[in-house]
Amino acid sequence: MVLTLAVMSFIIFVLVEIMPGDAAQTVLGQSATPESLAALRESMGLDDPLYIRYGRWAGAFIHGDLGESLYMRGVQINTIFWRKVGHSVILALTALVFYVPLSLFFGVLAGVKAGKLTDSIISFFGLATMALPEFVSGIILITVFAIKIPLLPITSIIPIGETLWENLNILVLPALSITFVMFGYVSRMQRSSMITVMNSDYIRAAVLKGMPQGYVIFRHALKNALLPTITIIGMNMGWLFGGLIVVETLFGFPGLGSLTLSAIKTRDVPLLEASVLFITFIFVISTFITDMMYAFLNPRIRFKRGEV
Amino acid sequence: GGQKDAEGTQQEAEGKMIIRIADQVPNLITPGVWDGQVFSLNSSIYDYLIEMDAETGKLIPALATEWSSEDGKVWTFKLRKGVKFHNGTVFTSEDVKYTIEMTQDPDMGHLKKEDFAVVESISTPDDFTVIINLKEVLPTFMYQMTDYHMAILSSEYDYDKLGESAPMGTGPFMLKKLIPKESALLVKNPDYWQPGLPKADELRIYFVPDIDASVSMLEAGDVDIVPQISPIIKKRLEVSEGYNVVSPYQEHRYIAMAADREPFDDNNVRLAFKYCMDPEILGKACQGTFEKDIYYNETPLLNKHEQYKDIPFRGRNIEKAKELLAKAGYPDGLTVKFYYASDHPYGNEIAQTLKEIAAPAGFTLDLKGFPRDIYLSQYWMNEPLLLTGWGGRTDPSMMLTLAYHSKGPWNESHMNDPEVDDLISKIKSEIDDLQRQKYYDKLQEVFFERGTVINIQVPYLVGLSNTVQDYRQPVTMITQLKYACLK
Amino acid sequence: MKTMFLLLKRNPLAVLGIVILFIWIFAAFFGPSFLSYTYTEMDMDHQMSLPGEYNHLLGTDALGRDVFARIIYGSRSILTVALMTSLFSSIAGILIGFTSGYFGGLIDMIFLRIMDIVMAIPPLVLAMVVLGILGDSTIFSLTLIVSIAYTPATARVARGALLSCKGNEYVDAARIRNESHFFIMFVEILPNTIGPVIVEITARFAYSIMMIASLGFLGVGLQPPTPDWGMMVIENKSIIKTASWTVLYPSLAIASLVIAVSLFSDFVSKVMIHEK
Amino acid sequence: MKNRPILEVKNLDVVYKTLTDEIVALKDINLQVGERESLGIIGESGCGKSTLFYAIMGYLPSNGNSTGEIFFKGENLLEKGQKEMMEYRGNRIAMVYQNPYSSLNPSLTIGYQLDEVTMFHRRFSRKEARKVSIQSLTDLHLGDAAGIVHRYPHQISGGMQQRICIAMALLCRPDLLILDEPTTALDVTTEAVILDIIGELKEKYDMSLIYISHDIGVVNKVSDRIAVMYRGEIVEKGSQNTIYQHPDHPYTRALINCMPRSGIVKEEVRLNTIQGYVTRRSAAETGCPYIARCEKKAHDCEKGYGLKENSPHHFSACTRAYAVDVPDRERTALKKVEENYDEEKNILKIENLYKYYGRQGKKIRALDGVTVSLDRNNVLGVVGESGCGKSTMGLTVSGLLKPTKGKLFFDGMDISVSWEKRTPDTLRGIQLIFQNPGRSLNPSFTIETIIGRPMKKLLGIKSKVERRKRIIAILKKVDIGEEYLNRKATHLSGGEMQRVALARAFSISPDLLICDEPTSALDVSVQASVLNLLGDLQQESGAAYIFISHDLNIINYFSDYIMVMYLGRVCEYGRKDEVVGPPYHPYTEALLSAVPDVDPSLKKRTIRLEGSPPNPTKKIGGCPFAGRCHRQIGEICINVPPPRVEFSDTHFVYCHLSKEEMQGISS
Ligand SMILES: Nc1ncnc2c1ncn2[C@@H]1O[C@H](COP(=O)(O)OP(=O)(O)OP(=O)(O)O)[C@@H](O)[C@H]1O
Ligand SMILES: Nc1ncnc2c1ncn2[C@@H]1O[C@H](COP(=O)(O)OP(=O)(O)OP(=O)(O)O)[C@@H](O)[C@H]1O
Ligand SMILES: [Mg+2]
Ligand SMILES: [Mg+2]
Repeated sequence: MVLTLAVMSFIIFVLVEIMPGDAAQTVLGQSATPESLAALRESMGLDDPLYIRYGRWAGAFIHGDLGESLYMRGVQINTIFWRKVGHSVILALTALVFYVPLSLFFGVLAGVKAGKLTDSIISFFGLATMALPEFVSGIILITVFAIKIPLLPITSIIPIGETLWENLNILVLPALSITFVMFGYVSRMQRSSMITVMNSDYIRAAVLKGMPQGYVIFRHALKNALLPTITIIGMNMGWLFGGLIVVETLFGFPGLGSLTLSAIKTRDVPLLEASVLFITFIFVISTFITDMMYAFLNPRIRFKRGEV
Repeated sequence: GGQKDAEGTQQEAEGKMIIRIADQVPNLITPGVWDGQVFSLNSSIYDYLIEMDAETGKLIPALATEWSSEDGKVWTFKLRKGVKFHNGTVFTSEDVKYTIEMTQDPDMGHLKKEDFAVVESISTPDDFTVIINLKEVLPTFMYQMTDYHMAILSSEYDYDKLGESAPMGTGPFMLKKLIPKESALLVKNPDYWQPGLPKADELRIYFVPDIDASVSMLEAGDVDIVPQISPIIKKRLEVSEGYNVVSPYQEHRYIAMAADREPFDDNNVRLAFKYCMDPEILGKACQGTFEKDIYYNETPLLNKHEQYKDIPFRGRNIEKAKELLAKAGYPDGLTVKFYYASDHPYGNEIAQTLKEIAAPAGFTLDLKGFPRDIYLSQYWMNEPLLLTGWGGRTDPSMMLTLAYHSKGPWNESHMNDPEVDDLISKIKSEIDDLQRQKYYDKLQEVFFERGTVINIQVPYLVGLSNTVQDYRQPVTMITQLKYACLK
Repeated sequence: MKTMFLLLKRNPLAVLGIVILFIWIFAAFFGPSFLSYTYTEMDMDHQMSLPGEYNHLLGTDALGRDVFARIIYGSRSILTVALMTSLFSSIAGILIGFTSGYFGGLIDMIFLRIMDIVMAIPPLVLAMVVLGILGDSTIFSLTLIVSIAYTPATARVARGALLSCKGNEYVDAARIRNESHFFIMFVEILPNTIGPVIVEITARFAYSIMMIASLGFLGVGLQPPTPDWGMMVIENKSIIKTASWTVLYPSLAIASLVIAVSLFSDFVSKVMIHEK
Repeated sequence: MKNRPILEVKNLDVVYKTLTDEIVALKDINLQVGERESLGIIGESGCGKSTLFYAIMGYLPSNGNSTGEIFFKGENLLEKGQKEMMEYRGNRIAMVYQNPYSSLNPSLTIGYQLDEVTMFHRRFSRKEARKVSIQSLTDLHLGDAAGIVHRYPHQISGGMQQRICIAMALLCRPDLLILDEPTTALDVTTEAVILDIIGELKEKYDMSLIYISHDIGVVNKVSDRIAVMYRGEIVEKGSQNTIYQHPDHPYTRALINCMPRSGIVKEEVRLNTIQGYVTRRSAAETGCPYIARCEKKAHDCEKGYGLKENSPHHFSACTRAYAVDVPDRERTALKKVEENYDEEKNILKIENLYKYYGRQGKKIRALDGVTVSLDRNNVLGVVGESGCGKSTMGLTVSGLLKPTKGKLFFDGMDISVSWEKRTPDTLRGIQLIFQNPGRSLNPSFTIETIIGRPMKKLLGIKSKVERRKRIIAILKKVDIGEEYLNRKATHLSGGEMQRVALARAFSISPDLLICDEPTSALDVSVQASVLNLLGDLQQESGAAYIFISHDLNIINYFSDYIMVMYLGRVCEYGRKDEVVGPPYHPYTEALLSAVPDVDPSLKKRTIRLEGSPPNPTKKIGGCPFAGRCHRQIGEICINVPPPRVEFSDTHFVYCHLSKEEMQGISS
């Protein structure tokens, strides 16, 4: 994992290096002259060779210092970063709370009723939500729940002087648009694994042991059918935490996604490093947790080492 | 709108007037090194020596109460007394000196370095007088002090370290809280030198990168002011009640045709391109309506500048354009890449319209729109055909030196015309107004004949909730929020 | 072939998907010749006119361009890019996944690690960085980026498919004939993995449509005036309240195409299962 | 019928709707099972055996539809809803399936899966249920029952899993137990143990039993009466002895005759075959289902076809099994060709071969010092339980695996390297036939490519025309018509595929053919024809065979020499008559006793081999078989490697027993 992060951090440095433009350019914008650019680059330390910059950054990073933003001079990334991370974590968890039970429930339902009308309706609905890019479904949600029926705030701005906790309603629409995207994906996944499991020999055996249908579904099928879905949910965790660029931009949500986006736009390498590494970290961690969950639900893996 | 009103009264009940603004740009505030866009924050924290009247365009005293120069070389500024910085230090001539000297700081890359290179020396005979000696005659020098980069800084404050996290000036509002990339809270400066100002008690500025989200906030009553909206949003706001879209000033959109690159090195091609123009269509594309007198000319000047010479529009003439192209050796037309910043207001509208109207004459425009940062770093100044946005300048000469003198730092169209150079220097140093206007007239004729620029002027647009009064923003682009208030 | 028809008869949704898909393909090929407007033509007197008014079937946008014409023309670029990305990412994915799975060991480990890293970067971030490097959002560069972003996933599928075939004895039989690795991978194994790979390709097809649209949303999509559907939504999303048709119809177009492709892909996987 | 019927199936029809047409899976089935009676049902794959029992359980696939009546203790099960059926399933009728591993839920403990049965049907508390579960495991001779309940299915061996499934089925003391091929997936030795236990339990619990299998030998071991199914119909039913001794239906007779059994060897008689294979039956079809494959068919076969009681308790749909108007097909013997002496006789020599899988520290000793040699034109049969290293030996010889230690000589040449380093001639000379023909032929190639490719690659025949000529010739030899040239392998039946695989191997005239269980995936009737073909081809080409199988009957039928393997080592080697008759290695003895016999009169004592072979990752000092050996003589077996005891030039055994002791073992 450390290796992954190290490689990743270096790749980011290199990529931003070959990207045209740099932080100095974005700071100075159109008024930039070669001279002013050079001066600013020097004061930002952009003149040093890549490996020195990387070394400097990495050295500080190891000590927990995320460095200073290039674009916002004098601003320590540590002072702004964790706030946005916190927001994104809350948003991600809200979204999880929305979409996981929903898509699992409907996925299981569709799987059990495979081929029936219920299944077709759920599947089609899942497809339809999946087919809309986030910004389209987001716009639809805004139009319906914020403009036509003014129930929820249109944008997810935290009023000055307040915290996210006092404004939980701003989470709803972004979380719902994530739910839109994920619902179809996860429920379809769940449906197909449910079908596979329901057609398996051991389910047949359980039914022919005289177990009632509901019991068979919940005790025998579900645990096994959840396995692939859990993997899918886990694999998307990284995306959920940091890849929400589109949703966050659309709603003006002050989270990691929009921070990452602005870091790219301003070539703010240390900020981009912090964001992407955090996302990668989440990705790696959630993969790890997924594996653990997988093992917990799947004894075949749990006892892979040792035992019998 | 209704929701907003309810909140407005609520604020009234608290007895505070709070103006809320959604700004698109992230906070970047160190004076001198920002790309001039985040005005609500800076122009509220800092003050300038001279202000411009938003209505009349006249210069009015601010931190300087008087300014004068006999010969255009030695300038004397008398400073206002009793002004304090937010941290309590008294504003003196040292601070002005410091601010101007900062432009030449080699470590900083100050954006006004070029303009202030003419400063020979600065002396401060007393705490409230500054004398500036220039190297050459420059009758328009005082205009430089209205520039948004020239916010007056305290000589005793460490801007290098604190400029981004705790910016400080003498301005009408003081920064109370800043959450980078999210929001800023400014409160009234109780000791502001201008009696009765600022009118508002608090400014709340949200940094919202997506313009649609900002406008949605306006519509939902979450903010009162959204600067820099795009024309398409203007159309959106115009159809509903409760908002105003104001355009405090005009900006340039220059189409720069590089004078030293194929195909525009041939004036026939430039002329052919000019003959394709249709101000009416361009105006409609940008604005939905057409106001002929403001929108179009072929010189670097704004039509609104008093120096502008009203040369009649040459008229759209495709036949003529084709003829000129043929003469230049392109009887079958030609393909050129057209570079522009796609995320800049009017960029897409102008680019797409140009493509459409230039096509019949044989110009095939290959549109290349990029995010502004990429456009500026990669293509600007390098490509033969560009669309660039320029803010208006208080005095047209400022623009001429920068962008049309052969040695101008931002000579994007690679203009290299001795006559133009000559006229520009004459304009710069001529003290006599009448004589200067003659040079201006001549210059504009030259541009009409063989210039490298097509100048489409577009309104800078600000969306306001209609409770906002006295939103003032002159062509210096500095928002004078101290005047603004809520009904 | 006959079973295909019978399967179709049983799956009205698949029929729907295929019909929509055909409509779009037809529209892309022949649509423009039936139109009275081009996609750039500006009807400056009728900006944002309602659908049906002034001879504009689906209305016009803020620049007075015919929405219907733009949607029809737009089917070309979107089908091209989506097709190319799914093709590129599958070719690259197959090459990488096959090499990785076939040789196993260290190569496999390195490839997997690299793919993990690429997958850990949010695809949009990756795309924006790479687009920044390439400089220009052309159909080609977009294709390249979306392909890069999707290659790891495809590679994993291809690798999985290869591994499930690799154990088959016909591979052993080929080995002890001393066939080249290339022959075994691409002549012996590839045709047999085509099932899951095709399903993956069709799924990618839908995803790339969405990703290109999202890139447009972030301002790095195709160049205007290309009538890209995602870009049409984005260009006009500000006026959704006043001229909803400018957003609605392109969104519907995206959704209908993605749904059609997904239904088709479901159908393909059904056929694949049936073939077995 | 001796007893009151407990189950009565009347006029049962089952139809499956598929995409293209309707398949008649069962047609007009009439069956009774009496109390305490055991009924065996035999038939080839696809005859509808499983369908019959899903119909009884009321659990047909969703596209299946049944009509008729099924009375269980007087109640018509077909009229019951799913809810009511719950009362019967697992409680009064229980079922055991072919594949124990896939019928146990992988994510629940064994105990949980056992307990729930009694908790539901008997409303036992968790504690009571657990007690009963452990008891029932103990009844099945599972040691450490209390420990097993905490394990998960993947943690126990296949044989144990199947015993657990049986225990589960018996928890509620059902009146009827249905076993659907419960031992097909298991080793012969395990199979023998399970069959033994089933017989024992039947007596103990007084229940009725239905035993489904395609192997008449297995059915004979446990059933009183036998019903023969063919393409959805019961074509013959009667007592065990009648069916074996005097089958009335030509299908029954053919089926019995195509099984290799003790006493039959290829030099003496070729196996009977049934041409063609079981096809699906469409709704339009009427009359005799067997007519397409019947040897004894006559012009009036359609007339009067239908199940009749021809003699007491013996029903048959046809009585032409021994009809004389159509003579029996002659079953010629395979005459061994004269040996060719101008060449070196020996073709393969394996010297002290070791093959380890896995990494250091967790090595799996798949081959642990095997020495054997094989002459031209001879067949070496290799038997042993699953996992004893048979395939590994084959793969090492073929070059797919590189030996860890030891030497291989092919035709005098050292070939102890993997395929990359072998000469094209060696690669050509050694060919492999795999167990699963479906997986050994590339499904996306045509038959022509499949056979042509090795010709091009190893014989260097560049001309397509030439290749095609040869392909047609070789296809003809394996009885496949020219019209198959452009077909894909997936469109062939299992038997056809295996014949194509043979054609591919023989197209380049190999000197040594390794057959790794070439027939165990095939139906008995097809197995016979493939075995015959293998024999013919060998005779013709003079190639030597390594013939791997776990079925001693087949080995005995087909080989010249037999090698018995256990845990990567050789137990016994010799000419086949030397190996199958005493003196034996105790393991050979156990294997022989476990082989189910087709002839029900040949009752023999089964030696129950408990447990499974030891973990191959552990190094074993003594005799690997010691732990399970019924003739173990003490510590020496565990600690000292067994010596090689030679009985003749060609016959030796590795065992601590003395020559005399071994000779004393009677058959
Ligand atoms: N769900 C189904 N749909 C269509 N046809 C089916 C279905 N299940 C079984 N069949 C067909 O019905 C026939 C009988 O199948 P069944 O499984 O009962 O045979 P079997 O005798 O048990 O075979 P095996 O020995 O292979 O288990 C076969 O031809 C089979 O292909
Ligand atoms: N590729 C492999 N990696 C690790 N262990 C293996 C591998 N192949 C086989 N083994 C192990 O080696 C031992 C011998 O396996 P092999 O397949 O040769 O047995 P077999 O006698 O052919 O069994 P079967 O009758 O089941 O085919 C077994 O314990 C098996 O688990
Ligand atoms: Mg069966
Ligand atoms: Mg084997």
